[in-house]
Amino acid sequence: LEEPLLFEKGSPDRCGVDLPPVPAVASRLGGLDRHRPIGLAGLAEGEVVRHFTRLSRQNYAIDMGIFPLGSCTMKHNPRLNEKMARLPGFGDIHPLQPQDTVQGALELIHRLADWLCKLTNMPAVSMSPKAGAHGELCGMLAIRAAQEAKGDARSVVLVPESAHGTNPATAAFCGYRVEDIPANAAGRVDLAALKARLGPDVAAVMITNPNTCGLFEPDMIDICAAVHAAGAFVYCDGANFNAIVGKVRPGDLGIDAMHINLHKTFSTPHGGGGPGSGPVVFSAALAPFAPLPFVEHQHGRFELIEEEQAHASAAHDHSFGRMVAFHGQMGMYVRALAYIMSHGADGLRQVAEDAVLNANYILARCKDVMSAPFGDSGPCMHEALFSDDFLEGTGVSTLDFAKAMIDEGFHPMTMYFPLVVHGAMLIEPTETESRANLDQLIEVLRGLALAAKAGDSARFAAAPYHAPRARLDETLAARKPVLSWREPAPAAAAE
Amino acid sequence: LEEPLLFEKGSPDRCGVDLPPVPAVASRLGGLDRHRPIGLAGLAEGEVVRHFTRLSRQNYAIDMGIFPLGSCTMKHNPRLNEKMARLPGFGDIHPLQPQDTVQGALELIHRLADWLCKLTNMPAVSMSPKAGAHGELCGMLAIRAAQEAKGDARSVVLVPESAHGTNPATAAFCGYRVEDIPANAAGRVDLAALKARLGPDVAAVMITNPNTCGLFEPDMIDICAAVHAAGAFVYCDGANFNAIVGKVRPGDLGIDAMHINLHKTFSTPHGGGGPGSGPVVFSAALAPFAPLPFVEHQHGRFELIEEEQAHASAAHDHSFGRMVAFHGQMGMYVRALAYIMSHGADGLRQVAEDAVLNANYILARCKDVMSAPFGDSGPCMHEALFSDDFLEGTGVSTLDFAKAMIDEGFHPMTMYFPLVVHGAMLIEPTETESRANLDQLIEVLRGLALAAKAGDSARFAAAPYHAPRARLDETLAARKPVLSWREPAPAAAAE
Amino acid sequence: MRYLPLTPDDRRDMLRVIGASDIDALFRDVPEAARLPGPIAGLPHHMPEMLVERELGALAAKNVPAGAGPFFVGCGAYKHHVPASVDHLIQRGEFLTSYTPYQPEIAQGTLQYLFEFQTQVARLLAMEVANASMYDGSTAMTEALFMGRRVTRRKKYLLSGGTHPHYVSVAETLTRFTDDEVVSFEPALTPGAPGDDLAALIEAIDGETAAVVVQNPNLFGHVADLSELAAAAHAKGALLIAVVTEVVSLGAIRAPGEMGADIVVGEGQSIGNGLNFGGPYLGLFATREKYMRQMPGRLCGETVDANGKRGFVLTLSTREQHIRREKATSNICTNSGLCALAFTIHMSLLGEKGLRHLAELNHARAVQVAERLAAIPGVSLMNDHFFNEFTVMLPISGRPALRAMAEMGVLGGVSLGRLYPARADLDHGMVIAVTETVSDDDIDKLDKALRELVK
Amino acid sequence: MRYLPLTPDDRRDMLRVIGASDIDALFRDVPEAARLPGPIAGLPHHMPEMLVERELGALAAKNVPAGAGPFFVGCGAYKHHVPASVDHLIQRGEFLTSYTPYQPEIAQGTLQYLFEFQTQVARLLAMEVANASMYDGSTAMTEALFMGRRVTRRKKYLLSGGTHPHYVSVAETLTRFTDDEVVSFEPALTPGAPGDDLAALIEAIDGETAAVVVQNPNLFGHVADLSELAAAAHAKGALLIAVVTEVVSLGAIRAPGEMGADIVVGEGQSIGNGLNFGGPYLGLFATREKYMRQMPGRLCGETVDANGKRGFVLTLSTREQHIRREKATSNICTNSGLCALAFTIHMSLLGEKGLRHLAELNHARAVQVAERLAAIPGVSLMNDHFFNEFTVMLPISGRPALRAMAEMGVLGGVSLGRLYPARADLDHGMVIAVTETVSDDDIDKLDKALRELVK
Repeated sequence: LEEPLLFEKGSPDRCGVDLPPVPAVASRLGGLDRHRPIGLAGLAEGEVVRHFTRLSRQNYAIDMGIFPLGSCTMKHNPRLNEKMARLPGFGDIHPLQPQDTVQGALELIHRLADWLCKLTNMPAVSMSPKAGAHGELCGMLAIRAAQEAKGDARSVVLVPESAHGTNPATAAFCGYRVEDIPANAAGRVDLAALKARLGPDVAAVMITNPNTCGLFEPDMIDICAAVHAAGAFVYCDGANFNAIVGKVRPGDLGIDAMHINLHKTFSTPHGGGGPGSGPVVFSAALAPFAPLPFVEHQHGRFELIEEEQAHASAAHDHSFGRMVAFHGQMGMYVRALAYIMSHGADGLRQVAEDAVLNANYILARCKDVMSAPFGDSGPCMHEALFSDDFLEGTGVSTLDFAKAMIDEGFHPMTMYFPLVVHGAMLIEPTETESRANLDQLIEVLRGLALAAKAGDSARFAAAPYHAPRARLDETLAARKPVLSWREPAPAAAAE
Repeated sequence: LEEPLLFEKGSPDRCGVDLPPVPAVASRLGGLDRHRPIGLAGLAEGEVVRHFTRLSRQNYAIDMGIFPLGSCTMKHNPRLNEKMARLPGFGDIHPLQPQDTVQGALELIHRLADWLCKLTNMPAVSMSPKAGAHGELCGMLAIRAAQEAKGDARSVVLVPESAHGTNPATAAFCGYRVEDIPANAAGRVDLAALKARLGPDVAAVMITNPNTCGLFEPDMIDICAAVHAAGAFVYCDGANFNAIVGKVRPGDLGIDAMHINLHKTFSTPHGGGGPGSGPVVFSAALAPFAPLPFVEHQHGRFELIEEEQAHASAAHDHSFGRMVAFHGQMGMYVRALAYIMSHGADGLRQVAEDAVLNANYILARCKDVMSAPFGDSGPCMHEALFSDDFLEGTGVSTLDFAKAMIDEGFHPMTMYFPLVVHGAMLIEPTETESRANLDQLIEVLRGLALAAKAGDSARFAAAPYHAPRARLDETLAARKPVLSWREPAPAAAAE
Repeated sequence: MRYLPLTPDDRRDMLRVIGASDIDALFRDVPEAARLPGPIAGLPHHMPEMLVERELGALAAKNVPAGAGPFFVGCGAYKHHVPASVDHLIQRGEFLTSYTPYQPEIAQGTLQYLFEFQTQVARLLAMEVANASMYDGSTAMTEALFMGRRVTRRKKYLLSGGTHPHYVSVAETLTRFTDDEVVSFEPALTPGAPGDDLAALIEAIDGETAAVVVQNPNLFGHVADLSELAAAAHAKGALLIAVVTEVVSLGAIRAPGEMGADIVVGEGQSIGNGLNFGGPYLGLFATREKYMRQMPGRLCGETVDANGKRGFVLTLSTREQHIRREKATSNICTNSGLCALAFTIHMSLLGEKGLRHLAELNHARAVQVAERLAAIPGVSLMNDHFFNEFTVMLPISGRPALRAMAEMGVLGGVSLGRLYPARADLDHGMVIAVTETVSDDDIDKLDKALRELVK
Repeated sequence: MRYLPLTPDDRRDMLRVIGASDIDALFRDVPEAARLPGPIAGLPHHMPEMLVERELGALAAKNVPAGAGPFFVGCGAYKHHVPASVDHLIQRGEFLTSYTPYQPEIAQGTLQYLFEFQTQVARLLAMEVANASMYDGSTAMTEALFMGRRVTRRKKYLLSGGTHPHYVSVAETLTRFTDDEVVSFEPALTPGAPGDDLAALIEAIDGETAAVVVQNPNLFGHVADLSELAAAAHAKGALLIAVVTEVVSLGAIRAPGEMGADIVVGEGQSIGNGLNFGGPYLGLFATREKYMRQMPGRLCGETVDANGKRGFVLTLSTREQHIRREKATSNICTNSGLCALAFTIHMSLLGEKGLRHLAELNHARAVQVAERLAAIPGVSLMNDHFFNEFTVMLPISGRPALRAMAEMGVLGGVSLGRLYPARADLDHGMVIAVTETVSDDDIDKLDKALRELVK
């Protein structure tokens, strides 16, 4: 049974809520009453439950199986976190309530901020960015503010090839010109090339570490030193923090700013594409420029500093402003803190170790039949990168390979990213997969690789065969975009 | 991907909980420590979530589609009810707490009891029975207690053919001999036959109304009068109360006791087979014999009367005892009351009307291609009954027909029940199905009926073809029962 | 009304299809005298979700939840911490809103977890087979008596004095009109081992006895070795039925099956299920393989489908009322499916390691509390051996003491006076349960409140 | 640790397969100076679920939830009743734990609801196309400014005085280092119509203006007809960007699209989403079809699969950072998927009829409260026209008044002093929001508390 669209099922006169009667009053709408139909479709409650239950069953999710998307860190989402975020004391408080009525909430933000600072060994953190990319923006704005405060206008940001796509977009958004830094043969930043390019026009380097090839940048300390020596800052993309949390503190490497995806490392659910949360840690040099608001603990009371004028405090007198209407993603903070407390300092270290162990296990067990471009240069971190070399001449593409995984009951890995490698396949198992699950995945990968090499191209050509949909026509969607439902023409409506 | 058994996935050394450390104390177990392995399998939390999520996806449920099981009243289960039952004030209170600390809980039971009495026009209700069949037992025990109190020992209970299977089982359990009363051609109790059988040995008549043919007993008032005149009691099976709630009060018909399935009429979820709840309403004649405990409202305080000795109150001095350890199904009471309050007296009446309307709509639209044995005798109540006459000569059985519905995406109706009709198919749509859903179901029924008549027997022979499992071998299961998992023999375990 | 999808137009059109003039035409079989002309008078009309929530929330707020403060109430229902994932999973619509798995092809989810549940229960109780659950522990015990009759063809039952008095009441009620003979022993106040008098029980077993019933740990918290009792029962051709109301204990103490019990029943609420003011709970029922076909209740069994794939079905239903009607083994028609699911999930999270840890923790906390309270002048600890529950005698009456403690914010236990109102010698007794949820602060508060009362 | 499935044996075996001597061998790329020898000192170790729950529960208990008493706080976030089924459905694992639908064949659930969401939003705002959501209303507004620049190739924006000051701050922050010119108007205290000075705005539009931004209802609760402003903007080649922070209002008042707006952004929290202390929230973004390809954020579009079946995909992603890198339309990478789902579900429950009823109820309650408060001596109502929120001027300073009311258990509104600390003339102002959750008793308590304070 195919589930029709809401608008095909519902009608304007059906309704799944009951509301108290409307008291009779004289309207104060000033004659602006909405007369024309809005065009909303309603359903009784049971129909709504059924509609969305059926829709949900068309999805793949971490609750159903391994979700090995590289760089996305799809790990188990504990239900405790959901329960905690829904406590009325967190879920049902308003951002503009008097501060005395939200002391527990402010304390929670402060406590999470403290954990983030200590896990990274950085002195300050800005909590409000709403997602990783938003955090990047926050970090780059602070860098720009810091340099402008010194009257040191710089125009270029260097971004290695292996960076996330958001990095150059962010730098451009802050008015910088972006220049690429090539990777070396081992998939790392070419330190010499970087040093050569540094100069008075370079404002910052944006670097992802572990990088998007799933490798740690061994020269990170040297890179930071060189960048600082050139008067620039190092922005670190923290999307891959899961590989090193509790093992390495980015502050010890010398970085100046890094966002932390609470929805990756600290397991707040991805929810089909959000909401995320991307707090940014700052070095002492950047801390004064961090955005509003922030929480301070003074005289046994937690205070939300939200107005430059009223509360200018020495530590934040150069704040570059406000990034969001309120105080950020409280719901995500609660979940992340619950996750962090559950693991503790010892458990988080184990997280990184197990994440790295799982990825290396996949790399070790698949590299004989797939091609691991950096497999010889040593262990990977939390994700295993393969190229499509092993598919050469088979007529099977990375895309075909990925779609064939769907027929085996697995979500595909990240495809064609990072760009450093041809036809990349990036697999991040995370620490919450058991060995048995990894073995299942490995069997599938090996089986498909061997099948491709054996010339069984039918298995790949139009895969997936056993999914709710066959391959979808993305070109048609983009050429003639249909972004909302319209009533079919009368003839068609008559069925 | 097939989901293995928990015991095939888990191991004794894995664990999905963390617990505080055990303080060092001297054991007081008296040397009874359990040394041998228990044999439990553990999993990390994420694996547990995935295991049960995958299992759940093998199920059909009301949240996925219409569940037209006759006599089971599978209607929408509002989520508000789930939320209310989980309020700590209801879900986290102990049955033996001091009564002053559970006044709200007692008030809730009292309020629900009041609704049940008023909806049935009966003076008393016993809340504690844990399910419909348990309620029947409660009612029959009260009847027996009442007669024994009068020194009037009677030995026979009359049960019409159209009764639920639990009715004769219950009567037998109370030590009665069961005699059948035949149905007349219109699917109702044969009044003359009943009257003829009444006599001093008859303790009670157990009657289902609306009966299991989905028909109202038009002679109900006369039946009750005749039974009473013979010194016996009328027990009414209330499983089908959904058809008449708010339209007819059973007390107005003259019955003496009736259980109410909160999990049917009042929508507490069936949960794959329970828990249910089956309060029993009583006439004035039976009320003094109702079981303990009960809630009374005195001097602005709610009191739980739980001990015969300590609180013997005039109204309950003949209580026949206690049916369960505590006070019944509080979790179900909360859900049922939420449902009742949401509907109110007007809404419940609409429930019965819509339930009956939906069933008659199915009957009207299918009776030309299926066979409706009582279709000519007038409207049905909340369920439409068909026999397998229309399948004669097609080689398709009721079972085949039902299994073929699964391939169309629908749960089958009740099969081979009631016994009154050959190859019965009993369809209860309930009031929470929309007309569009009914039309879909009707198209499937009509399509299958026509396909069977057209000789398309392949479609039925081994149906279902598109379910998680093909037909299961029930004979094997019963002949060599395997009721729990055992480690495979070592050879097999080596894989 | 939010749950009803038919619109007035739908109703009008459908009546036309049916050929009925109006809705009342469909109710024409109802005798005129019994037809209500409109909604029942004096009852409220339909109410918005928001207001239902407000009203029921106000009722809930009048109760003192276990989680709100120090809590030591047990005697057949226990406050344990249930992981959030348990409740999350049982609320999945595919579990919550499914029916009894009568169509196994589309109910493997329910059937497989029932099979897993049966396996867990059998192993936990150290028996060979278990059923798919019953209403609660008390009804499971009564069903065990009837099964004892089927197995032994005798009809006399001996109920030990340490058996939960409500369970005894239920058994007495349900045998009231049968020819079964239930002999309930009074609880003994034996110092160090309150509750049962096993010697007297053994003495009473005779050739007419179908079964001896004993609870372990018993109502007073005492734990006993049942091996001798089992041997004595077997020597006379009787069965030993053991009752467990706190199944967490089985992570620490020997299971009844290891001590010779023939049928073990239990209340499974402690694992996965909340207190719920007494229900819904979860009756456990397990026995030896040889008695399998005499076992009441639903059973799930392994089989194969037409393609040879493993699958599960409800089985041995030839004993059930929908096939045998008045000859059925019992009249039970539902089980506690969703509670069994919660149990299975929680038990899967615990596993062997977690359950043993949980049990040890419960015991250790209980020992700590027992030692604290025994140090209060005037308070005496009755138990030498116990798991997570024990009995103390106070210098004052227990029932008012508990009410007074409740006013101090401490829910301190269960008074024996409430459970045995006719036994004046138990009036000063109180049963105290201690689980992993008890904090050090809770213990201090209990200690302080009790000292306050007895001083 | 309960979330980590690897056992010590697993780890040992896997290291052997990898050929690593120990786990640290896998971290050999980390410079030695940065390798931590063990868990970070001074931080707590792992904690049982029960204790995490206890600690966070204690923190939560230090806050006063909106549901705990009379509550009138608004200004961009609103307390509405969300049906229980909404939260139930968004917690289904298939929604909650799925990723961005990059593999559409196994993500039709997410994609179809996004398509439904886009349709609902477009219709609600009376626009032709909407995106699949943004972080929140404030970031959506800033993205609208940048889109205005792309459409008009101009870079000057006029922000009306009635626009939420936090939204204005966000726009100012994000244009701080670009060459955009943001002209923020100060709020006007016009009697009867506080907030905007539409005449001044119209006056300021010139040939350099990319867009005029106006919020409706505005921060002060005033509702205005934007048609004239739209016409004036269009006459100069500028766009009208309308902001809606209380989308329930659109069930009662004309949508910005009906009044000529070119881009409408909004905060969608009111439908389906809780207050959450400010986040996560739900940015709405809609525009005319002709500007579709300039729209930021994720878009879901209809297409067909290889078998011709209708299906949905993310589309127009050629504008996005993972393809265009530094030439991307914006750097946004996530949306508010789950919040959008909650919105879609709640809106499906409401439908046309329910949303209109809800809006009328909000308005009627607000009128009742406004009339009650206007009758208090010294309190003056600033608005002639409003939806569910209005401004009053008190004879005393608003911010301490609200703190004092909070101590009386009444969360009475938002002080203008908090939002505009630099504007002494607004110090006595207070914005009061009234939704369907306000009871008669709540109104009495607000009235009483306010009378107490101003007497």
